Amino acid sequence: MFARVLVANRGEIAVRIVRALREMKIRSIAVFSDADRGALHVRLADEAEHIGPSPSGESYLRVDRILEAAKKHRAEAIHPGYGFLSENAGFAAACAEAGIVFIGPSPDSIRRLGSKTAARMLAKQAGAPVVPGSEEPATDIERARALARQIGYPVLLKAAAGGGGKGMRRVDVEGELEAAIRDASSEAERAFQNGEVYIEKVIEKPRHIEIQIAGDHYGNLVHLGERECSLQRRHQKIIEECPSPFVAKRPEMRAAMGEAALKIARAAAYDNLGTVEFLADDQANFYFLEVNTRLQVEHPVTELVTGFDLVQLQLRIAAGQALPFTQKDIAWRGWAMECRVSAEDPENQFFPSPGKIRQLREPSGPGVRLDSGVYPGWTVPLDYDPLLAKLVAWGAERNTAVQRLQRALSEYVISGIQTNIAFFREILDDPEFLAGSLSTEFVPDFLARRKPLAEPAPQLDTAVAMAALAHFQNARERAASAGKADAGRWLTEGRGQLLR
Amino acid sequence: MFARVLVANRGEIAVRIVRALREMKIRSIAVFSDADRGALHVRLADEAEHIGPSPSGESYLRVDRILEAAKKHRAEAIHPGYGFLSENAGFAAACAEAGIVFIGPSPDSIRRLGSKTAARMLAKQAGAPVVPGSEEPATDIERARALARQIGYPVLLKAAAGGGGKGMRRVDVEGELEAAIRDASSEAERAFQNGEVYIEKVIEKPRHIEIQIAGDHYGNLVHLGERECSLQRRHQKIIEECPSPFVAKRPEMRAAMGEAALKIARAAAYDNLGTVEFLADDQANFYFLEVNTRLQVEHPVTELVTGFDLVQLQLRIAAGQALPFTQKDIAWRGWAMECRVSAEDPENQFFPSPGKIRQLREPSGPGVRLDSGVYPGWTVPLDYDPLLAKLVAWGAERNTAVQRLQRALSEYVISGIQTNIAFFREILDDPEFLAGSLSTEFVPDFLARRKPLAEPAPQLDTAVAMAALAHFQNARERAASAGKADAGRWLTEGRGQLLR
Amino acid sequence: MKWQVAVNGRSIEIDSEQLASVTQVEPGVYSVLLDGASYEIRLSETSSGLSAEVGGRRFEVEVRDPRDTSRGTRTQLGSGRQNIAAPMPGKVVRVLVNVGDAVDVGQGLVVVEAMKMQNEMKASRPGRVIEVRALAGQTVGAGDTLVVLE
Amino acid sequence: MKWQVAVNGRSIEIDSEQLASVTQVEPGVYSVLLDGASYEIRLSETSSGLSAEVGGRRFEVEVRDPRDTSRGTRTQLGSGRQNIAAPMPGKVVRVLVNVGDAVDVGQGLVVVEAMKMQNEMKASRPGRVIEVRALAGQTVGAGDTLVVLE
Repeated sequence: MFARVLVANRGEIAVRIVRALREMKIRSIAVFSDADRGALHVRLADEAEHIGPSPSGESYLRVDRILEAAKKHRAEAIHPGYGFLSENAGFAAACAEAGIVFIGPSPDSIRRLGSKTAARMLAKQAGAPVVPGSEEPATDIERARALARQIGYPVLLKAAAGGGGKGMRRVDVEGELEAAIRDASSEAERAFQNGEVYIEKVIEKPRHIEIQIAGDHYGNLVHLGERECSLQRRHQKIIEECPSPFVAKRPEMRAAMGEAALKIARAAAYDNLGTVEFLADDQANFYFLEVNTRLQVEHPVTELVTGFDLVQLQLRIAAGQALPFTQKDIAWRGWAMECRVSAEDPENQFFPSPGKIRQLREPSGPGVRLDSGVYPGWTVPLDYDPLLAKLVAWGAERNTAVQRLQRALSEYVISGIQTNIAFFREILDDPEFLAGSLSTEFVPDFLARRKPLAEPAPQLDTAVAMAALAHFQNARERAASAGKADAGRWLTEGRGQLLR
Repeated sequence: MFARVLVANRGEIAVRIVRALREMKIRSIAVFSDADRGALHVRLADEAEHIGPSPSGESYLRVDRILEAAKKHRAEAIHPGYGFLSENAGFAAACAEAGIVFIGPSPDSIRRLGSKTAARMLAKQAGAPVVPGSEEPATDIERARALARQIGYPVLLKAAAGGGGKGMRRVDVEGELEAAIRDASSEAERAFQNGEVYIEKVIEKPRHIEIQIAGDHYGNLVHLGERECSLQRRHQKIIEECPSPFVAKRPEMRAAMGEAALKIARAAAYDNLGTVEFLADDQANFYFLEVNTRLQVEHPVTELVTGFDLVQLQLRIAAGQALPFTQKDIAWRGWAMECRVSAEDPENQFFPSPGKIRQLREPSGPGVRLDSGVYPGWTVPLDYDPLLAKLVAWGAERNTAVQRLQRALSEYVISGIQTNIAFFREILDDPEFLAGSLSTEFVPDFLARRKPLAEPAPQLDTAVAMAALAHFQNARERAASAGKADAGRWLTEGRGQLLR
Repeated sequence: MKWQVAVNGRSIEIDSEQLASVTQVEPGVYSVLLDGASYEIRLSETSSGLSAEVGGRRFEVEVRDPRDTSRGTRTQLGSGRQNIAAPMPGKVVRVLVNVGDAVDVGQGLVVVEAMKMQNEMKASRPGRVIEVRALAGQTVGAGDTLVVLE
Repeated sequence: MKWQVAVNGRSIEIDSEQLASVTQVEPGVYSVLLDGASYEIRLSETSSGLSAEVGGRRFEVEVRDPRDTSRGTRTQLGSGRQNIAAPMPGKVVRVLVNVGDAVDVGQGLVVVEAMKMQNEMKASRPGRVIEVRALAGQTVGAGDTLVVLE
């Protein structure tokens, strides 16, 4: 096993990896930008190296600086986390050239699965179901028209190089096709410097269900079951769970999706961890979407249900160990659900809300896991994505997991910045959500039908008024420091004055 | 199910129960003494009632005040937690008379198992193995001598009404017996107002292994496996785990101990949760010790391994629901281990260390559960026992659980008072502990062979000196507020000044 | 003595003889026991006064001192003009309106980028643009006025 | 400029030109990056000076100001007498020695009860009791002297 590993990431995932390294008695090396000098991952790591100014293009995306830090700190391997350089085949290759192990699949596997069109073709050839659509970019309008007619409207245009919804257009009738291709292509060009778009059938109200896979250097490949990640806002997942409430009722679906995922992995000579994403319709048909060739944000829900530590597993695989289990050893127990707690304001169009965290109370107790990257007094930088922490709950049944998540959310306080904590409490209380009726349309639908909170009970108003008055008196006393205010006996601070 | 439940306890266990109630959407009612007005369980509960001054005899042990609070708050049931009134048959009976459900076994079961000699007799009659010894108090010295000779020295004298090691004496030779009975009896008289002592065979270097049982109102009784609690200091458990490293290698032992525990439970017409404690010798013989007729402090390790929520289970049983599983549905997965984090100073004879918590950083992340009853700024009162929190880790194997516990302990900071956090890190690093070679003599042996920590590396001294100098400069700047100190460029606060 | 406290605009009268228990448990965090119920209330000073948070709900609070007769009810911000301010620090990516434009509810005014997201600031009521302070490429702080509507 | 800092009695010289990064991340909590390693150091003022905690280890620290020449090295506490002080607030249950008694290492002096535990204060070196301030039944605070040995 490695003795020294560099973590080429920041935030909660860097903390997660540093924790795994500590548990394995491997020395952890953090890297940080200007904004992250005091970040939690730097505080918790054994070693730390500055790699540049705050913008990620000048720090966390700088292959040269990261390799330099790795050499200086004599790192034997680099864990890229997710995002940043994690799916960058060039980075993986540069690590290999520098004699450092990249903790992830080979540059070749990353390349073969990195382009959506290439991955789609590979999946189709491997015998995995794909969404009906074009294999090549839709450049010729006549051929695009013929194909769209053959697939049947509505169709979806997607950027070949893309992600995050950029370069995506839904087309309902043929008359809109040409203009939509033009728009989507120019948007994709701007976003990814690659204007290629392709055509796919629209799956109405699909579920997003993905399969976690793991493979070693010796050709052993297994799947660790599915996660349902249908709850998305602007193509960003916000709640994930394992198992999927849809698949849980259809055990044959897990086996079929698992087999499809493994076909793709085999075809790409895949090793280490990866995730094969699918869309599923309400008839339990599923279609290959894409492969994420790295650790997934939502990996904790799989960990809680299978009992494996996926980050430790990544390290073992990268160090050349064989998978310590076979497919038949994998068992799923209970239910896990995750909320991505972010610095954003649900009451104000989900605007990002960077800034200083004034107070922090983190939940714990039975069935609750918190993977956090922040601390009280930490200033959440505006340079990176707004994810603060992942709150995960496990329960023997889905309902127990939801109730524990609700309980944990009720204890979770982050003040000084806005977060989506209260918004999650609303979703987790929604009857459709509780019934497991999910789709990627769920969040937009929910936002459209969301009702304002009921007026608070008058007694709550009174309690707030009393606290405010006490606070006011305290402030005045501090300010005046002379002459005690006669705020009445209930305002006395301290103990034992409850008299009713 | 109940709509309103009162929690007749304080500290981490009251918080634990309030959390379960919130998850079950039951309104929680806390009670508190003067010292606990601002305690975490009061802050987290839905309702709260003051029940008296700080000494527990005037508050948490006052049956009348607690029942008054229950009536005022229209509680349908009372959860007693552990300690205080939890094993008080009179309290259980008083609840019944007041028309309030006591969450625990019947007053009759508590009575039958409450006296150690009575429980021992019941166990023997039920066919469970007991430590060879006297059934009646050793009052007649001649009969005591004969019995001790028959059992074989060394023997142990124990208080019939006791616990916590009071009234306990080891006798190695017959010549010491009479004086030892006199001393033990007077100590027991002082401590428990009952001077009765009995004689038992000494089990050398025994393991403390206990069986968790659960029964409903319909005669269904199951066991949830064992916990090993051999790590004790002054008869107080400090580290517990499930499974026992000894039993894990002997599956037949779990079945046999489980069956013995259920025999005793059946004989006592037991319902709700309970724990049957045994001593085991290195030949895998086990002997009944006593029954705890309540929730055990260390219940989380069983929860993590079996997947059940034992507090929720207690509530369901008390509300008249049948056990939702049978013996064959119970499965044990992985390994869980708990440290009892207490306000005491291991560097100073484990003296209690009440006082104000200045800083608190609580660990979380993969495999870690923290059941805590404190918060930053909370003043740990000197009136109650020093338990602050229970830190529990789960792993697929014992080694993983230990490593996660070590990692979590390394993140855990409680400043302002002394705690045993660093002491646990030493124990968890001990080769004998890691080998699972445990006994109730482990902690005293460890303390005897404990070595002072190695001198810190010179670089750590330098880092401490640099931090202290920065702190000194900050303090001086704040004080002087004029004239910047020339502490050199590395002292500049903030970001980006790392230049080496 | 009687105090008036406005909670989200609702006026609450607190009698200083009223029985309850209020304890500051952490800086700015109050435990209130009232009629048997336990509340935990977090207070913080904001630019516009005092803000309270209970169980994820936010309340704007104003305490009126009964002895300070000079201080009347806080006047509302003028309803004729509306300043569109940046809700967070970021970079102005695009300005979508010009001075003199008539805007409708929901119409985009300025696009600000922060935390890897582009966020469109929208008009919350119809009006006319009387001032544009935002410049594409410019870095803005939270609360900086970007556009003024009338 | 060169500073002298005593860490657990070891004298460390810190050159203000030395390269490292020291940042206060929380009140009293410093992140120090030195020679590539990351340390988190918690400082608190105690009655006897400054105390540091790193990874569960405690250090007593003293900073000597190079410009303050009047302040010499802190003198050690006299080694002839030893005050046995209560380590925590509690109640004296029993006093086990009298003035004039000779005591051995490990001999019990006073029993103090706190947090449901009776704790025996023991002599850490041999000596003679020259003063007994503790009274059975008395409540004592942390740091109160109970017995003086010579």
